[in-house]
Amino acid sequence: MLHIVNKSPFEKNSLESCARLSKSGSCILLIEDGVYGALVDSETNEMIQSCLRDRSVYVLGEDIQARGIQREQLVMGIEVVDYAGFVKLTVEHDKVQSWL
Amino acid sequence: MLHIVNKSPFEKNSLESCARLSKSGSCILLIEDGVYGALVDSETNEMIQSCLRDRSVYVLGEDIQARGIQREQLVMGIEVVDYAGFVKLTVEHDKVQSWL
Amino acid sequence: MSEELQSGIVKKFLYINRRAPHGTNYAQEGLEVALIGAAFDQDVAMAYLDDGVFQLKTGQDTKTIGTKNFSATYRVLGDYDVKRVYVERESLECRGLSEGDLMPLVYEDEDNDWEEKPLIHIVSAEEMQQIIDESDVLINF
Amino acid sequence: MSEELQSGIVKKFLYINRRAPHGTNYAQEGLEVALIGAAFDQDVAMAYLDDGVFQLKTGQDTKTIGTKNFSATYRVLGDYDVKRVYVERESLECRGLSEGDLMPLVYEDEDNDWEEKPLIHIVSAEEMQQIIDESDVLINF
Amino acid sequence: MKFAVLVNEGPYTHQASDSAFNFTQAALEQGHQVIRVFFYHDGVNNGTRLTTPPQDDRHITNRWSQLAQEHDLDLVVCVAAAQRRGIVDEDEQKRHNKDVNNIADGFRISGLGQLIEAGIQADRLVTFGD
Amino acid sequence: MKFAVLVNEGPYTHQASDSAFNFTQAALEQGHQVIRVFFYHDGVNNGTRLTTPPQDDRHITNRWSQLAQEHDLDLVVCVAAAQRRGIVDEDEQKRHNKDVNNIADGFRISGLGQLIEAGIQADRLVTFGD
Repeated sequence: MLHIVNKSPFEKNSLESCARLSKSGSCILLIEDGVYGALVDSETNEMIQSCLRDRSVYVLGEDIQARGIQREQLVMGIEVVDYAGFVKLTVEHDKVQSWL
Repeated sequence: MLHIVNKSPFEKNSLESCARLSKSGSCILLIEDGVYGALVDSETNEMIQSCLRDRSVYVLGEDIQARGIQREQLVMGIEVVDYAGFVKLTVEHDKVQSWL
Repeated sequence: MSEELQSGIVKKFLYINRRAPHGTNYAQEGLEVALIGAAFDQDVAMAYLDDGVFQLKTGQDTKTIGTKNFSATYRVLGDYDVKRVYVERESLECRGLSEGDLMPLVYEDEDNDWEEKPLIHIVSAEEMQQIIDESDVLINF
Repeated sequence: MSEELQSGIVKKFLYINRRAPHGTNYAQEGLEVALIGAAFDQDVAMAYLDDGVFQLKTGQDTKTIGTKNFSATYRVLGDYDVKRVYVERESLECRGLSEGDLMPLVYEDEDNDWEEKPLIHIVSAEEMQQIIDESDVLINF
Repeated sequence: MKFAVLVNEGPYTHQASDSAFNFTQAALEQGHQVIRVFFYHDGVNNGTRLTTPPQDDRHITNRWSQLAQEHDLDLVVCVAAAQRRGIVDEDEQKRHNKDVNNIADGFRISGLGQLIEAGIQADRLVTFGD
Repeated sequence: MKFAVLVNEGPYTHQASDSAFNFTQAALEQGHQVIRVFFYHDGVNNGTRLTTPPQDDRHITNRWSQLAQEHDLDLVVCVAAAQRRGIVDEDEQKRHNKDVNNIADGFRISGLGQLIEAGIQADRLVTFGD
């Protein structure tokens, strides 16, 4: 299952809820302001680390570039996909949950 | 100075920012979904307690009634005002900051 | 309804409600979908988590703020073939609420002499994970 | 501008920016107000706190998402009589950012042979409390 | 006392417009002056005459129009925000070559300067939004 | 594969409509079918022909209309949400006795059943919103 998070974890509880309610083995994609959750050295780091333990985490490349975030600033283990990769993730996973 | 918070503290960081950035002696009014921050026995209780230590905290009566919250469910020390009281608070304080 | 729909595809729809009522109208518009969905003979369940649990709070009365009071509509969910309403326990506890703060929703069990049965199931975060994972179509409010 | 405005009321305007850029357009529309406000000869300052600090991040490029790239506009703030830009240190640190991650904004000091001076002041939460408290008109984005 | 009210959200989706209305009404009832209600961001969507909410619900736009008529309120829709969101009066219709307009009674479209002017002239600016 | 896309936010205010557009385009480029784009909540505001964004900015509504024409997309605006927000086509104009309509090319207004139908018929429903 693919989970999408589009809100900053510093502002809203979307990533936190996604982390709590997504199953081990599922996939999480951060888009829009959700990509701020991938920043290394931030206070939400632990949340994303706990996701990475048993889930795969992706971040939308177009959205990190728009926000001036470099790949080096991402938590290790997070992979970058573009919109074509976003579509592929929705194909690979049998359903999609958007944590708005 | 009057600070207004209209977002649930469980969902958004507005009350947290208001608590951090409002001065001792100022006044905080919870309206709309912000009134959930006044609920006793909740995890955000400490945040509102820290506000009550050196600031006055009000909650909009019309908004707690809409949400089925009884006065007994409010943290001790929080006062209830109606819209007329809301207007009076904006008159008594020389400026108004809305933590949207 | 189109022919294809009558051909018998039945999917598990889960309406996930994560927002408080009244501050936004997602709660109200979410109810509208659930009720309309009844006409489609799908397997429909509702999930209430995060601030969504406030939607089920007893005693809501919006006369004072002049907005539409739709909280009575939750009581008819059972009549619209919604047989399962899940509420996450962790979300309740974090907000200082318990099951007693929620409206007592029921449905009439047609397989059991129309006996009234509770519609609300309080579930753990782990059970909610499973409920989400087993659904086919997830619509969020 | 009306006569009353020319009569010389000068208020302290503080534009408080608490939201990330691009996910919503509050940042962009907040800039528009600040620039238009220059015509009114008021005392204008900007505050960046919470996710608002992300607005000043270097290297933003929205070509990829097809939205308007307004981040260059921050550089002209100084030309529009905005002389003080405050950024809360706690908000930066919580997000793993430091001053070096921010665009270097400057203004030309007319009282000092048009010397270029930094526009951004990193302040503590306590200083930000004071800045907010001393302002007359607070507009939030 | 002179108030100005800023509304940043559209009707129905968020409570902001309802709260702003209730506040404005309460201020007027206490004899205060409301020198301007400024609609910004999605708030401009309050100013369309094309809404038809369910009959058992409040009509947010009409309510503003009526209050404006009763109290000679100045309801200003931000032009820049309105252009992005499709709120159009007769002038804007001509300027942008649109076939119709949709502004509601009692609302007018004007610049952001009107917000700043309101901030200068009012004793209190109170903001409602998301 | 058959996709359905749900858009819950209006143009410009939130990135949701941009993301939905980029996603839809990418899905079409990969040869997938997008059986319906459903505009709900404030998302209905994408369907007005009255917007005039600044010339150096994208025109969100026209972009949807063009994509719909090129790929025969079904852009459906939720009627209940549209009534609350003032999005009107010819039928709605007549039914509610409005003097004008404002629906954009390629959009049509229909019921919530169209969303549920899309959920049943599509292999994937992808939601963009606030």
